[in-house]
Amino acid sequence: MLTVHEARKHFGGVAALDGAQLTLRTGEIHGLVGENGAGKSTLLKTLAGVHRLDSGEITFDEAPFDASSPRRAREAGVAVIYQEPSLFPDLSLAENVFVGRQPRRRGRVDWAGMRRRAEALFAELGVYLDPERRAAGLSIADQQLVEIAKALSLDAKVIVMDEPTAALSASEAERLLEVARRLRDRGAAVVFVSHRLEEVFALCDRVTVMRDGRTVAEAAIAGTTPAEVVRWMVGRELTDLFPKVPSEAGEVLLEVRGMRRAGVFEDISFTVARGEIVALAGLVGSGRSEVVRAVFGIDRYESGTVLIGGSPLPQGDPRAALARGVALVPEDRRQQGLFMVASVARNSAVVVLDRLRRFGLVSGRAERGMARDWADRLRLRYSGLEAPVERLSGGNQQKVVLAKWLATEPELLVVDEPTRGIDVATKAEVHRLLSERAARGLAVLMISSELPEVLGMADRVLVMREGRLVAELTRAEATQERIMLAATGQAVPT
Amino acid sequence: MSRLLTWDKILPVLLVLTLVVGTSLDPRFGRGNNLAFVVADIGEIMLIAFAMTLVIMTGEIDLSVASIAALTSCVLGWLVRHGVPIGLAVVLGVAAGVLCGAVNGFLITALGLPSLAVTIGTLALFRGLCWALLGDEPVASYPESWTRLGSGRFPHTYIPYVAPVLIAGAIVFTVLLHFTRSGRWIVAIGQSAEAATFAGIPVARVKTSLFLLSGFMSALAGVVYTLRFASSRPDGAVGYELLVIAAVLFGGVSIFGGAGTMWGVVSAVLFLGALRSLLLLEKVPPNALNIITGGLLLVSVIVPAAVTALQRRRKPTRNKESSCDPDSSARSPQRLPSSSR
Amino acid sequence: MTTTREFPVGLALVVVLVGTTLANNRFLSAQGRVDLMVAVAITALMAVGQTFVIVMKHVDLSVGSTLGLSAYFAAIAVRGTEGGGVFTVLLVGLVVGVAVGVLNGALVAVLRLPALVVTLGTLYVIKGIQAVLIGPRRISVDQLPDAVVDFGRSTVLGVPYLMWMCLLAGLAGGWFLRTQRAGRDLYAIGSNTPAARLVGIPVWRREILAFVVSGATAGLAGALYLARFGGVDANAGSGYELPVVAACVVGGVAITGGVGTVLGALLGAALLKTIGVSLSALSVPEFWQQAVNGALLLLAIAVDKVINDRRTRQVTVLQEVRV
Amino acid sequence: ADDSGGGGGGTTPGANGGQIKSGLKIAVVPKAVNNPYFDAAFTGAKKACGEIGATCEQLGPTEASGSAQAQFINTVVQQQYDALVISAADANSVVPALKQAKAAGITVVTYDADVADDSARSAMVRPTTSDLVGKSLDKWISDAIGPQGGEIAILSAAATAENQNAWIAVMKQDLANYPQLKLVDTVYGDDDAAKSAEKASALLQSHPNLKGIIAPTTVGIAATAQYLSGSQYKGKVALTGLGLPSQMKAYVKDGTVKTFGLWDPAMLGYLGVYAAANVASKIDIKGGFEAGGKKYTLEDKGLVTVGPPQEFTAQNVDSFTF
Ligand SMILES: Nc1ncnc2c1ncn2[C@@H]1O[C@H](COP(=O)(O)OP(=O)(O)OP(=O)(O)O)[C@@H](O)[C@H]1O
Ligand SMILES: Nc1ncnc2c1ncn2[C@@H]1O[C@H](COP(=O)(O)OP(=O)(O)OP(=O)(O)O)[C@@H](O)[C@H]1O
Ligand SMILES: [Mg+2]
Ligand SMILES: [Mg+2]
Repeated sequence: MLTVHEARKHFGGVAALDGAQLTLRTGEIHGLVGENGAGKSTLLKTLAGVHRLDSGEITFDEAPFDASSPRRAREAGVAVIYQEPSLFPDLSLAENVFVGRQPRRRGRVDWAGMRRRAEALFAELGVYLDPERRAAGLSIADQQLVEIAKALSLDAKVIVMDEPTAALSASEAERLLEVARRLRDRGAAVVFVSHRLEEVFALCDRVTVMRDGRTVAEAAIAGTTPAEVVRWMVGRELTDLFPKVPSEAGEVLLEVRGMRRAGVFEDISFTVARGEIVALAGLVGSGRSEVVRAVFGIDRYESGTVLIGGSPLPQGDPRAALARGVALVPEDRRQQGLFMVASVARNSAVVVLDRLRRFGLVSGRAERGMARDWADRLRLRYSGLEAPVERLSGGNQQKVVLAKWLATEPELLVVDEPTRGIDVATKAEVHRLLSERAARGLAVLMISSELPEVLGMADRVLVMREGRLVAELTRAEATQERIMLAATGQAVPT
Repeated sequence: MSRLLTWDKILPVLLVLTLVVGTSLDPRFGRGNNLAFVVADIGEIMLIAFAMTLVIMTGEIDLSVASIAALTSCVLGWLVRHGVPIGLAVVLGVAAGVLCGAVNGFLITALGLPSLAVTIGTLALFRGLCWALLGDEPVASYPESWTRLGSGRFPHTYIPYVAPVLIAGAIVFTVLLHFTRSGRWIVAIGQSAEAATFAGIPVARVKTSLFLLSGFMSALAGVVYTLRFASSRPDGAVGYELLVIAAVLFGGVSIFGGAGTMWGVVSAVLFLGALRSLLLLEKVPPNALNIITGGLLLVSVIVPAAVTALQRRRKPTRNKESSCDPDSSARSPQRLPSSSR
Repeated sequence: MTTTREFPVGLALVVVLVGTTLANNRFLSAQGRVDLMVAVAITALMAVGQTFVIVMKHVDLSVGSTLGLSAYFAAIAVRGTEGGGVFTVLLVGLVVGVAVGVLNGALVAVLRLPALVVTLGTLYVIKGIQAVLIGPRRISVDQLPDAVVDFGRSTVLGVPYLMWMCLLAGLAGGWFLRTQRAGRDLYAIGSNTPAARLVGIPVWRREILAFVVSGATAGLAGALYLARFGGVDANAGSGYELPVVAACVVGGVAITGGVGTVLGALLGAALLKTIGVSLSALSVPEFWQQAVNGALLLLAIAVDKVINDRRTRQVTVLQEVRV
Repeated sequence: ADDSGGGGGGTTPGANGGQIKSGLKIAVVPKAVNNPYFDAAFTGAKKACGEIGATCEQLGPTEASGSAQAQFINTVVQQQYDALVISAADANSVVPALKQAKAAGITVVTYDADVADDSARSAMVRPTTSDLVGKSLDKWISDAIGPQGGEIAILSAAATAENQNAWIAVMKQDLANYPQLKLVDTVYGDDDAAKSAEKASALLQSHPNLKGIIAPTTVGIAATAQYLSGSQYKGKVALTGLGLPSQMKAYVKDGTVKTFGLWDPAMLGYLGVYAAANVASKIDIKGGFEAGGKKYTLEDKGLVTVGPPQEFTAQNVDSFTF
């Protein structure tokens, strides 16, 4: 039904697409996988009319497909859910869904009708959001769900989802997969990008694998295995995804006592010891990020204390936290983790300027040296240290964020969804990095919505539900369903 | 646009060209006497522009600078009229200016109000205080020994007394913006205040101190203005705010913050001053000067845009992306900032 | 949701009106009402157009100069002619305004230049052109047709023509922004421009539209200015830009884009002008009026912010406690 | 200055035997260009220059302010004019600049508005004495209101405008002779039409019993007249002041204004140039100088007075060109 042939696309020096192929059939869910920077998003954006191909052709129902603008693409029946959700903070959720196509009665926008239709869509998705609410302040997950409602409302022939589940917790992801199946059964073709192979195998009928902008393989799911797909992606055998290095928990470094912020979290008490990786699990919206934000000093809290090495950490002062060896890799790399227009060097240097100063003046050379050093350590794919990070692919951006914080040589590293949108290979590296450092005495507090990751990495698992700590499980005790039970509110069998 | 040829690098060239061409066109323009006047005449603008550059770099703006300068001048005058020794009066006047900056800073960072709105308000408030203070009685009882500092020159030279102040300012502010931690912080905040917070940059503190600094530099300008014109009047320096902002933007500073250079601004201010003097010498009618000022401001943004456009033409699709590619637009939020922040 | 945003401004306006009237019964006398409405009309009219621009996270600083220039062209269009003229004056004003709007819009939308810089530039350019054209030759009332001059002072149902013009523009603008897709597009763009492009909103066309509307209202305002003051000189309209922006801000049109209504802008303009006039009516000492005015302006901005914050917090909490 | 300006040919008899050099370069700097009043003054200056074979230019800022004028004074210095005839936008700001001009050998004469420090200029051509202006304004308003008298107010230009303030001072003293008149308020329209009109309407609100307004500024009186003539106060509230006949015709005819006054601005420019030319030609004018066949004497502080203000009424208003 839709085919992409020999697609080529260059950004300055970088060849984002270099002979990509894609063939979509009616009524199928088509997986698109590949490492960070393989060119998945770029390929999808050409379908969406965001990018124009340098060469190559796209046909839609045997006719050449004109994707010269997002509007054209949409009118042709292609709906896209982008990797980075993009809503309108000041508009109501209902209007966010229908923006540009608001339902009309007698030539005027039909507000009541719009609200009703939005409610219907949300119900279909099982989203509990008030259509009248402004989008400002929505969590990433909530934003993602609104984006999906938007795509649904178009009832398009081709629906493209670029890592829609990256920000979703297991249960929400499951709900999404349901929706995808329903769309397929309606006869739509769904393109599904994900770094979680288990999802791809659970959902997709066929899969296309990309590497370095090329399509390296296309197979029916039935006829292949995750191992094989990974080999195609990486071009080599991949070693253990969770290279957990056993490490001895040292003395307690972080202690949180009865921390509370009305409406967001209640009496949170826990500890993290040197050399220990503690995972903070829970459904999206359970307030995990809010907790670590409060610990690091981004948000204030009403009561409770945070102790580092036994002595209290002042509230709402990230600098103090940094000085005490605390680092936070935030959940949202584009808004919180990076200065998108700034260079790789600037980004990775900004938190360690003090160390880069000579006679009180910041030395650009030291800055670049440090950045290059980290770029190599994390196998970063970049065109140059002076290139703005907005040019990097999602995964590579995440690497820069990590580099930036590891450069502070922290004693306590707090990571919020550290591998969101990161490919298997890089994931493995991040995991190795974390556990190696833990082994060398680093205390790690990790928020993750990926249970395999939690189980693979954590020495202890804390589970949050609706702003409360509801369970603490040792590595031995922790299992998928125990965590899910706790997170969803059933009693925990101990 | 290309790394090599950016607007802030074009400006110094423009400045030199103006001086050379201007002098060859009309020797009177190149005379030390005239250049000395030009330098003295852009003094206040330059002083305020130093701080304004930093403020705009963080993505904020300060429209109250002219009113602060005037208020400083009026406080100074009022005190002198009431028998306070002038030296002390100057100090207190400057203090008043800094206080004004504190008011701006408080309203903007503590209450989280948009700086454009706030400083439109304080622009009126501070100017109003000038009238309340001096009303219809300007002060001119300044001792020659002081006013000479404003309008005079170093003996046996053309160098006006303000010149060293301006040069020192240029050096200090260039270093501050481009070679210190604070400078990096200012740029970072302008690129993304939220990311800056997560990087442990004390955003509120930096912004507050910048508005204080802006108040201080405006106050300084107010003192220079007072001495140069040997008088304090409630309607002094009216409309300077737009002149300064125009100069800073003409200097290649991005109104959205996060991009710009101090040398760009310095050469912009000098260039505008020199050009104006040249045009006046060449008997260009004063009414036409506004047209030229505005035209130049437009040029300063059109030229870079045009250059980029030309580079695009070579790679046909570039601007479509940077325009509507969600991943490549720094301004498309992921977690949407709730407007309460 | 938006309706509550205008409420505090409206309330403040009522308070000022009532308070001042109690203190000085002439304030809302027949003549007092007319004077007040005439004073409000011109700024308010420009605020209507400015709303379109600010909602898109842009700003139009060239409105003052535009007013002056269009007032001049309107004047020479009818100079010397006897009778009629009102229609011509309005039309000419409108045309000049639209022309300026197209220029601004083209620079901002097509070349993607920052609006503040562009309109600051056109502010100076147009101001200069106006000065060059008029020079010292002030056009005075005896050169204008009586019809035009009367238009500036006569009333219908106790409301001056000028105010009617302003209200009509307000209604049209409000209707467009609230009920038309194109109007809603402006909010989307102001709220998140890249996202607006992604959903296929023709951003540059909307931007031009907004600047044309702003220019048009400024042009009309020029015609009204001519009628009201029975003349125009080289400085007419200079310094009008900031009060207009202030009016929008006070009326809850956020300069951060995406929020605000025409009604709010109208109320904001009315409030600011009314405060200004009432200060005299309350015989606040001449030399203190501007200071008080500025202080009240700040107060208005702060209050609006506080109220708006409280509202958003409520919304957020609501959705946080969801299951 | 280089006396080469005086090079060549014909000369005009100065006052005390001395000769006015021909070919002098004279600059006229008004408070602001784009102002009809100063435009009229410049026509007079050109006339004088024609008579003495001098060349003269008008150059000045677009907004009236001393700091803006300083730039033009510098230009005059650089362009090496022989003489500078200036109306100070404010009495103090331009003093330093004028002293530098003087030091550069340029003759400085002020017209219309003087500077605070009379050592900064050689002579000042003033329209008339502040005394005359103040007294006539009081007389006109009391005639307009009539014997029953009542409250009056002043609508001036900028609060910092020197000559307006001087006149207002005189008015206040002289009001002692008009017990039936009570000055209740003074407001400032900053020579801006819009602001002046709003101030006028505000005056009438805050002073219900106001019987008359004095607007000693050409912009102010025109704006006030425009407001009154369209309001219920037309004919009830008297208006007088200083205005240009060309702008006030309509209001005198429709009865909004009975009497107002001014002097011929052209004379200011005319005499300004003559005074400057004499000094620039090294002619001592202490004893006075001759212009257009008429002899003018210098009072103390180098003041030259044109004469009493001209009164305008419905009868004569059409017969004036400015
Ligand atoms: N706008 C752009 N300008 C320049 N280079 C770009 C741009 N967008 C993408 N690239 C480059 O093109 C390549 C492919 O990027 P793309 O985002 O398609 O990868 P991806 O497969 O989506 O990776 P991820 O899984 O991390 O999202 C990367 O090397 C990236 O750096
Ligand atoms: N910027 C914000 N403004 C207002 N409310 C927010 C904001 N961010 C998150 N919330 C709300 O706070 C709660 C916790 O948010 P969040 O999604 O970060 O929880 P989480 O457990 O950290 O989920 P995640 O898996 O995304 O980290 C949710 O109800 C969310 O809607
Ligand atoms: Mg991608
Ligand atoms: Mg979170």
